[in-house]
Amino acid sequence: MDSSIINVVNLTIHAFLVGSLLLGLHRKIIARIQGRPGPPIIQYLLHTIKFYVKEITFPITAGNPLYIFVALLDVSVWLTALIIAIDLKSSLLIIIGIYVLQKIVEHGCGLSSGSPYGKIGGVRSVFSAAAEVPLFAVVAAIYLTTHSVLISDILNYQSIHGSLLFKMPICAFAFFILLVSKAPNSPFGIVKGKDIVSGYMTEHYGLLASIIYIAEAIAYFALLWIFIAVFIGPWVVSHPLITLAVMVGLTVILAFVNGLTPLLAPHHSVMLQMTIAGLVLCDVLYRLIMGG
Amino acid sequence: MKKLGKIWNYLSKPEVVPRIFSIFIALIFVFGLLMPHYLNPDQLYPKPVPHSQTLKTPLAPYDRGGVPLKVPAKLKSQYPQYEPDLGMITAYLTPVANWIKDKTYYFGTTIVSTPGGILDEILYYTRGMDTVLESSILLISFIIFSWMFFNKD
Amino acid sequence: MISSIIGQLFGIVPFGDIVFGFSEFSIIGFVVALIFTIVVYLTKPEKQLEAQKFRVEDKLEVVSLEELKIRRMMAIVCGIATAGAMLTYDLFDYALFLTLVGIANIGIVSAVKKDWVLNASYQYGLIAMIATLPLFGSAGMILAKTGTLSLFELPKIPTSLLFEKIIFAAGMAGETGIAPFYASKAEMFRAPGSPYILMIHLSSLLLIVRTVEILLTI
Amino acid sequence: MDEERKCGLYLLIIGLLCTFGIVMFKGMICYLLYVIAVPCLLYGIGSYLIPKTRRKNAGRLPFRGF
Repeated sequence: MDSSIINVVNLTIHAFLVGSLLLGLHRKIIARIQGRPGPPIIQYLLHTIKFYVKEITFPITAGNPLYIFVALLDVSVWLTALIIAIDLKSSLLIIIGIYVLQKIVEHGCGLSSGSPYGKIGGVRSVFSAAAEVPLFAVVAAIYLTTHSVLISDILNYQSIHGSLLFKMPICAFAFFILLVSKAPNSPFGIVKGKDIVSGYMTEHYGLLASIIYIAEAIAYFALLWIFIAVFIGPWVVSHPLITLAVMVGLTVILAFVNGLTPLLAPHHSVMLQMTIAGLVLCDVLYRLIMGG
Repeated sequence: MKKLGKIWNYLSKPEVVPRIFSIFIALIFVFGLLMPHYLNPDQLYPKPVPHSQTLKTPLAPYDRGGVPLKVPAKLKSQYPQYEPDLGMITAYLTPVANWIKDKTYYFGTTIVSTPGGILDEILYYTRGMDTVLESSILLISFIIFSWMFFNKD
Repeated sequence: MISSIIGQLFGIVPFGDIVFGFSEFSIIGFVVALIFTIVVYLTKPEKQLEAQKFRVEDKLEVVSLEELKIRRMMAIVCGIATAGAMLTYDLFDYALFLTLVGIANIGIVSAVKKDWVLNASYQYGLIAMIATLPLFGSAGMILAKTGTLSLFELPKIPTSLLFEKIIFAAGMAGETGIAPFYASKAEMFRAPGSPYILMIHLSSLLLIVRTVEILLTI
Repeated sequence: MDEERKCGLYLLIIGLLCTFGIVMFKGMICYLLYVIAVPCLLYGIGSYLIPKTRRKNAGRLPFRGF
């Protein structure tokens, strides 16, 4: 057995626990902003464990085996992201591919159950994918600055030249918008809005919901880690406690952003994200013309 | 802000999208007119001088010379190390194509030439995958059309 | 240079000038496309419970067998084309794969007998047709400027390809329908039959990522 | 055996085979098998922990008009 696998197992459990607690904290802060006491911070973890032992039946309208497959794929996708980003420190472009698969999961979950709410959630996921994917023009800008998209090279570059946050503030902002759109109760959260029950999750209940919750906790951890690594620098990710502190800080900021903004209408959410992506594209063009 | 919302809503109608896309493309092409363009003389797929083969060989303008399986045709390849038999089969014609070739000087540009394997890519031999893909695109669109035609009620 | 984007290159399969390469990036894309193709082949389409106009009871919408067959076939063609597009390291070949995916996408929804879906797919077809002009135009201009189409050779040639890259990206945007040209495609997704519709989404997203990789490489 | 447990059994078998593979092999393939194994085991084990459904018409969800 490869010893690196034991590291990966450690990392997975760490990511799951930290991600769950951060999501719990996120919910707590939003509750405090709204003047409620809110659930305890371990609530997300409790939910996950509770749903893990609840019964499921496959709806007769569901299209099997896609119905199960997408839920399992969600876990696979974010485990791959953890391995590629944190363990191997490989290409950022593969991370985009993985983020893209996350959109597929949302779409597949929504559509495979045959539920009208899930269907709307799935269609909205397609909408928002159209806006979130261009945000990855960030990668092009990073490539033009650091001449590499491997995370290890980006970390090296930052240890020499200082963190990228101040060199490319527009890109950092665009990536932050991605984080906002992935966090719960976000203004861009048209996919899981309460107006459509809970979007694509509506008919994945019981055990399958628990599996998706596990994946989301890992996803939250992985995305925060990537943001910290790519934009803030190697001195933060070198020590787990500092990483954790910065993650808590980011979660507080995200919770304030999400707690204080209303949910946007679908097309408006898409076009707002698209406008930000357009800003990044202008940035990329500027760098291209200045650099080449 | 209200106006912005109106514009965003207008953009989300399906029938508006092709218009916007074509305007977008047109703008880019206008921008392209201002850019410098030039031709690299060292081409991987060189073409003979226009009309240099017309009425001289029936395979004009695609004649690359060579005898099938004996003398290789004059070709360049990106990766010569992968293709020891480069240019050996480019002059191959089916018997029907051969018969037509003897009758006319315009064989190279006719539609009949396709089954004989005288499409540009097959002549080049090095780009066989493209030919497969091009014909499968045609095939797929034909399947869609025929399915819709037979199930149009 | 190239390995700083795609990771390690494990091996290649030459088909003449067109070379299929296996890198970390392309293997992941290829495997994902193939797995989804298999799952889509195995999955039965979901049934939708739709409310009726002017009536109380709901109706279970079922995809009929012959419609299912043609749509499944198109979904498989789309999956195979996507898998091929992940591997190919030739620009013109990639553009052809992109067009094949576009055609197959229209095929997947063309069998649905709902007029708003057909309208949207008609509009999408128009965009896809317009988009082939910049796509192949860009490939042709790159060939004229550099004299080669191979993605392994292009990074070695020091030529500014800014305009070609922009129109290639524009062609890709039309063919895969990203924002702000998403509207017609999103309308197509309302059609019943989830696994096949999923294939449209998957192929366009994977192709976007792959195009980003190509544009960064050359 | 109902459908949920049947799926669970298949996935459990796949998951155990992958775990076996992780122990046997070395290098990149371990990561691949790990990524496949974890969700399969999660569902496989979970499907034997959950109680049997007590619904009369399994799969006919009540709020969907049935």
